[in-house]
Amino acid sequence: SDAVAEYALQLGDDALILAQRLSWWISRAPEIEEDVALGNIALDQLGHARSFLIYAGKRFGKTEDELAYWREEDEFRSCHLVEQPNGDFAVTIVRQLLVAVFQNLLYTELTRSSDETIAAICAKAVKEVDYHRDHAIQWTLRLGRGTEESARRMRVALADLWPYVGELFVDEQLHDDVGTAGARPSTLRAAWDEEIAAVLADAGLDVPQVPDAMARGRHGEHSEHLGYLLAEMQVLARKHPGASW
Amino acid sequence: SDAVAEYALQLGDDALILAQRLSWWISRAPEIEEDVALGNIALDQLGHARSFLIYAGKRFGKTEDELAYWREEDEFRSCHLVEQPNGDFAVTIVRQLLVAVFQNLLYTELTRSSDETIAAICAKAVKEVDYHRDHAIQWTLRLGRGTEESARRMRVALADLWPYVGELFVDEQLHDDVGTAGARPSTLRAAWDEEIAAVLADAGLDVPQVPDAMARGRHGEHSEHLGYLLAEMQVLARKHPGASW
Amino acid sequence: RAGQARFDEIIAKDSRIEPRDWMPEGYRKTLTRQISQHAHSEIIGMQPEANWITRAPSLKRKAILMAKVQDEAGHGLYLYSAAETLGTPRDELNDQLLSGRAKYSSIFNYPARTWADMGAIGWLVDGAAIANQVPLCRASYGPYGRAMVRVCKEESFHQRQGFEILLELANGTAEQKQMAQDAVNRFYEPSLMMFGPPDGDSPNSQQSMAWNIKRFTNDDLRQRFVGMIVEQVKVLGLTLPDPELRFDETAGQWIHKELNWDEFKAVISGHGPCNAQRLARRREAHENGAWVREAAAAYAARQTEKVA
Amino acid sequence: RAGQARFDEIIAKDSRIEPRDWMPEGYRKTLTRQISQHAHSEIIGMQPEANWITRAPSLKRKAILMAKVQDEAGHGLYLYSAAETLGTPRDELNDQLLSGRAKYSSIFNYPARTWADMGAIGWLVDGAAIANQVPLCRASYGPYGRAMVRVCKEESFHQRQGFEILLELANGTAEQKQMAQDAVNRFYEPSLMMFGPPDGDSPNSQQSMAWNIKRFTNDDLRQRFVGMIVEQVKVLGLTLPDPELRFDETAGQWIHKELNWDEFKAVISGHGPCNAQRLARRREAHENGAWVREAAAAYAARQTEKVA
Repeated sequence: SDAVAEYALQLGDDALILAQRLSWWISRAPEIEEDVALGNIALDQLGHARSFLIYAGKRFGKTEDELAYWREEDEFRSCHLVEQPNGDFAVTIVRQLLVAVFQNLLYTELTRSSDETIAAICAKAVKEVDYHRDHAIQWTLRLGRGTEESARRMRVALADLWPYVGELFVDEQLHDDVGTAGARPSTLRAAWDEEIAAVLADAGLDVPQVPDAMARGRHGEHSEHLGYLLAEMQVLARKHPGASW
Repeated sequence: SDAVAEYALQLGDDALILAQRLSWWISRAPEIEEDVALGNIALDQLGHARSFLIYAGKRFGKTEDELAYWREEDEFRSCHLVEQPNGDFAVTIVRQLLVAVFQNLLYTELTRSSDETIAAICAKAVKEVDYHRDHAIQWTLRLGRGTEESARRMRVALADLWPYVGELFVDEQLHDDVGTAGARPSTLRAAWDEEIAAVLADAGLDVPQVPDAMARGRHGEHSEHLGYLLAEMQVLARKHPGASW
Repeated sequence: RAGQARFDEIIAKDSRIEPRDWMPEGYRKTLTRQISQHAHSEIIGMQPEANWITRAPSLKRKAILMAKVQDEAGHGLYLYSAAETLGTPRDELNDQLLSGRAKYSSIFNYPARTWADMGAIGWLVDGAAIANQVPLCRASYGPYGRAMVRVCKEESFHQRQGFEILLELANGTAEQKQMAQDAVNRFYEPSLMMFGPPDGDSPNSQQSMAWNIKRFTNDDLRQRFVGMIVEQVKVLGLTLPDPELRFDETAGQWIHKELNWDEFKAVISGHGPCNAQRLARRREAHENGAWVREAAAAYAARQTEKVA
Repeated sequence: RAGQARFDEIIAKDSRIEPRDWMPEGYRKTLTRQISQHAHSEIIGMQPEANWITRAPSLKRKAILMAKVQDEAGHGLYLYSAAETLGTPRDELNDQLLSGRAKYSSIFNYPARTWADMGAIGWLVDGAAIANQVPLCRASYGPYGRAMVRVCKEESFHQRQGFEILLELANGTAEQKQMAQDAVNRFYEPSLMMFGPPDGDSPNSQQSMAWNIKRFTNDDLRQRFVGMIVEQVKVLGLTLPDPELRFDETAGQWIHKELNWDEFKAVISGHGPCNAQRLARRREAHENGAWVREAAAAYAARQTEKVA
């Protein structure tokens, strides 16, 4: 249905924007092992994005590339959290932690989706996301319990990104429409809170007490960052309309 | 003549790209006084760019905006030095020092251009560029003789940017073609070297001993940075071909 | 007390208090808060517009926008100076901003999503700011009033430029017109809320009016503003997103839709789309600039030594 | 000395030296330099291609390019490991790179100016690398040879992907084809120079060949490479920018234009378009990552303590 396609688009856009952000690190990571690791994660996310976009595109009569390169900013459905800039390594790790724990819960749930394609994509993706989650947790521990400086940076990163957590768990009309093919985000919040709290406690970090931002990426109302990201991502494809690569 | 128009294009592109770089600082400077100062300098450079591009465009039958927004990367004539990223404040100041001393010498020379328009633009611009030069010198002194950390950053910035100095002084066929309407860059080098050496000496900094980079921006062969800058600068205009603003 | 008597006399004559004059602590505190909030608003307010400088769609618009954002930095500077005359140094005021203790105009916690927002911000946000600020040119505190005179002059220039941006878009392609209307739709209600809560909910207004700081109530100012934009939107050929909007002849005033004060309070208390981003960006600029300010201070100290 | 005799015997049998075996200092030094230069080349070589990851024009190409650049990081890692078996720790090798004492393949000092460069780099640069490296799979030093086996397998994959990018462009729009030809024009000569100076100018080659590190001379390898790309460029429907290029039947070899060895030397000695940029970027990544590595080390030390 259109609702399922819209839903796939959301999932795909989150993964696509995150992949685009993460891919920047390749050749810039703190150690070469991390060029590899972040590259892997970016590649996984890009793979998931492609699966979701191909599926959504079937319904809309568009290819994955038409969706990625020819939509305008307000047609994207990504959440603000994945749009946030990479910042320093701590910001990237915190963003990864918050997103990967969420994706892991969500995709696990979606392996039981009544939509076979969604279920199949998520069955494959969830194993990879589980690694992303593990990667983020390991780094959260290292940085949280590393040096004073690393812990300080983690606290700043947590406070700066936390405002965009709330959006992940907002139930929308779309979740009604998509029914058992999807999952109601609000139902994942408790498990997410619990897991994040445990990781942060292990890392010696506090759950930040900062207000949620009003963020309506699912309605095409994005952070100010997305426009820049899209300008760069789309620039070449748009110079050559109709070309194949 | 076409040569004069090409020459104006070069001058305009340097100013345009520098203005674009500098304008990023507005709202991000180390103190609000510098938001104002760098904003002023950016605005001056943009003003010069517009004058040069309007003049060049007359010959080519193009508006300033067609030249700024609709040329491809290899049609730009900027030098690599102005294309270099802002880096930290030291990099921006060093880039300003190197460029402003150059522009000041060049525009002074060009106030005697046999081309009246070039002479007139430069007569106005040179006063502003003289302020840019002064601003850069003052900061070079402050940072060079400020703290150990500021001196260290200045040394790094000098070494990183110096490779792009050579390109400023390369005589090209165009300088022959443009004759007395222009100035041969090589004739400005001695004065530039002398002035920069004096400023750096005052600032307790050494003239870097690093090799020049092969840089042929005047032939449309740009640094890898320019593509990103143009993608951002041109994105909106290109979404609305033919629109007026 | 002679000081109090003289102060009261100046206020009664609608004349001006100067920095060396005696003034009540409450007056000093109220003004310090108001002027520094205003300064902070100029500084934070640079961000939504700076967001479009590098992407401005014509060189002329880029120049105008750069000049405007730079003016805001200038306004910030003279407002901080005015606030400093009341005894609080700029560093401390800046700390209050960065630590989140000080407020700034809530409107800047909305994103500038499209180029048309440069128009809507100029027309509506600067427009509302001017309506607020013109009476402040006569504020009883001299340095504030004088700063406001300069600010207002530039702001009205900015407002006209914003209007021109929208006018150009509204007369442009269908997409441009749509972009303009969308921006007006998004900024209309927040700009009306810039005047603050309805008079009944604005407990401090009365004291400020007694001190000749505030000259009109929130609702009065809002009325004037609405009256103004109702006329101007016609010239633009756009509409205001308020089906209830009408002039009630009997009451002699504009009736507009119920404003979403819950959202207003939420945004003020940190829940706006960009509160976190705006402060983080300001903190980042401040931290990244720390070594520069230290170097400048060290250099200045050494120069002073040399002279001495 | 027994060690030397045994070493000579292994070399004579064309068998393999392993890390614990005795080896002449010159052999150790030569290999350490060569392997670490190779590792540095993989790491610096990520940059020109990383330059197009975020702008790749299709998601499929983006994925392929990301995987490729990531593979290069992987190659760097196993080559550093191989070099470490010779006794120099990775930190020291990295210092040599960052301080400019160590070299890396000069080709990476050219910019990747357009998307087509992703094709030309894959086809020509990886192609030349493979021609260089395939014989190294039989290098007398075991860890190096084994690392090269893995590297070559992936490189030939990369080369094919580069070829495919060019093929797609060459069969695309006129602009795309032009972009492809331009990239080939720019990378042709530098790729031929990747084999190093002509045999007469390559003093160290002989010793390396005697040690079974090098198997073919620079000119031999260049010949093979030219022979290969001459055929492949026909499939692409592009041309090589070398009007003098022909096969001389009598000499039994390819005649190509005089290569610009002055430029080669200039680029090697730091004058390339991107030398400064490549090193600055690597240094920046290293410095920005310092606090991360420190934190990781502190954490690891504490974990070890706990266990102990």
